Amino acid sequence: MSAAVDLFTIVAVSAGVFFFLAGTVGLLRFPDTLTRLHALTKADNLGLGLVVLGLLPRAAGPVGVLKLVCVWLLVLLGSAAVSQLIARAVRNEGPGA
Amino acid sequence: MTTWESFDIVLAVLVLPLAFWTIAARETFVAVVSYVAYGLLLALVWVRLGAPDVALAVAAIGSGLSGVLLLGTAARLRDVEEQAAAARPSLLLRVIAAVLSVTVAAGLAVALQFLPDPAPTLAPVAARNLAATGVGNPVTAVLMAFRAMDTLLEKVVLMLALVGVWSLAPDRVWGGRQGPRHQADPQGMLVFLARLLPPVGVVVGVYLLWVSADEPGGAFQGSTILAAMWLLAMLAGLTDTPPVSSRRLRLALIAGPAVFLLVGLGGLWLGDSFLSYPAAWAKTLIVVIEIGMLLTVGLTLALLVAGPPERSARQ
Amino acid sequence: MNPLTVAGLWGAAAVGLGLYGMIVSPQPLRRILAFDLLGSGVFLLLGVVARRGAAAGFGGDPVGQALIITGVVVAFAATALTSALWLRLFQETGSATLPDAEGTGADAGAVDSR
Amino acid sequence: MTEFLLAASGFVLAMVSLGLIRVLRGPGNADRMMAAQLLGTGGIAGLLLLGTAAGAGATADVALTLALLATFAAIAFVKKGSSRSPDAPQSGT
Repeated sequence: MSAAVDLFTIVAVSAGVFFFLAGTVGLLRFPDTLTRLHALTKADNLGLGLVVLGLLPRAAGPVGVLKLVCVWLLVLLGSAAVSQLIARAVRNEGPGA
Repeated sequence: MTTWESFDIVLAVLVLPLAFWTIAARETFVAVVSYVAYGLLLALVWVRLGAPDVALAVAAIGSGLSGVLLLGTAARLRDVEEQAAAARPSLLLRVIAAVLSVTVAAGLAVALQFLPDPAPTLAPVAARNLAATGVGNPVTAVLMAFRAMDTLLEKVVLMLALVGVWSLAPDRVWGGRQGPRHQADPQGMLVFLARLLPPVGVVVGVYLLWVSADEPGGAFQGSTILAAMWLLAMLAGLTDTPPVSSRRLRLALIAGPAVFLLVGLGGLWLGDSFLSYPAAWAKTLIVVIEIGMLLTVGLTLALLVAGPPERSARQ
Repeated sequence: MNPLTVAGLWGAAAVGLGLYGMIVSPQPLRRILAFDLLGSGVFLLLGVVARRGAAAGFGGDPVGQALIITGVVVAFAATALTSALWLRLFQETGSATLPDAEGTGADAGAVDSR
Repeated sequence: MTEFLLAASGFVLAMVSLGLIRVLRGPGNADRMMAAQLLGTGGIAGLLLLGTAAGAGATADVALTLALLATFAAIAFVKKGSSRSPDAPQSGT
């Protein structure tokens, strides 16, 4: 049982870490502001989501699980809203905004 | 080298460049963003130092309120910053400053190697007297009971800082409202966020206060989150800053210290000395003081970020 | 190399960097940032001292940790007050240096006129 | 398992810190802000991994605080001290 849990954690966390890698590479390599913004959201949504998923079986009881899920949902909400706001600022005033 | 040691070194290697950019970057905006990022990583260092209460305080103040305050100031001071950048001190002065700074840093690093061993600590004393306070988190016990006087005076310092900020208002808007009035777009993203986030934030803020009795948390940490939520509603234009002449606002601002003082004076009357809590009531009194603090500190922190009054109350 | 050594060296470095920035930065906001950086270094050093005092089942000396929390809040209040002062000076004079600070470099003049 | 979680935490932190090169390079302030935003998310992930590795439950609360406040710097950035909401129509001052 515990070996299965370990495997699950390793797979999910590794996948999450991969998306952080992808997000950083995108942020550094993509040609303009809006495409970079796109790369950023992958790390926010999928990277953190998979890390949280991998940590869920190790959380301290139901409250721990609830906290982890809340962290992910809050980051989802925040990053979605902020991406919109940044994109709008870029459209209105150019990338120097 | 264990994994823990490598982790600590990685963390240090990641954070030092941010501290360096905060000082050395050419543009002020870069320096501010570096400092905000630095504050965020600092929270991880505090976790590694076994101080989750401090990590919470640093996370709440460093990544939330400081960011809003410093970025707002940076935007308003942009012209001045460019203008002042020309007045760079001479090479000689910079070399002298560098030598002085390196000497101080090296002196501190050396001094750390000669700290007394075993380290002096008040932890056993705190542990012995913890039961008398009724709370299980030693940091809360220190803040609210053993060194309650410090915490009371800190409230007064916060209030003095707010009075200082308010008194920077031009005469014609004295008693008016702080900061610009933000306009809300009911369909906008910011308004959406400002409607969804504060209810969650209020729950988390009160939760941090509540668990601080036995686990890491605290009234400061909770009130910082409440302050941030109020600021979010202001920035989104959902609510306006209250006029600083409002009597209700002023009463709320002194409520925290007033409750603290009353309990303290009650200790003089019923107990042994100022701020002594009767053992049977200790926990209840601590929670009452903390609730008063949550309200007052939250208001004070948000109003400190909002700045001095800028328009008359009617606007 | 335990976490204490790393954090201690780091705190010392932050104090040094902050001190340097406070002396040489001509821009007002940069001095505020340097001051905050210096403060964070001092808190870290205090955190190392508190951590060394771990005893009685606590992760550190709770008195030291409580001091740091108080310090963080007061440092924030100081930052807010200083920012407001600079902004007001800028509003009044259109510049962030005091009026008779011309020629000799902003610092020397500013100190004299206080 | 502890080693794996710690290594993952260190790797995520190193990655998102690498993204901070954008803070130096820009070109626009929006790009700089995005790098800080990525560091916020990565910092939360690193913190959760570190907390699980160390078995310290309180780190979840720190992560929760960070998640609540991570957006604030970016919001202050888009407002830039102006009274106009960033998503209000251009004329609506």
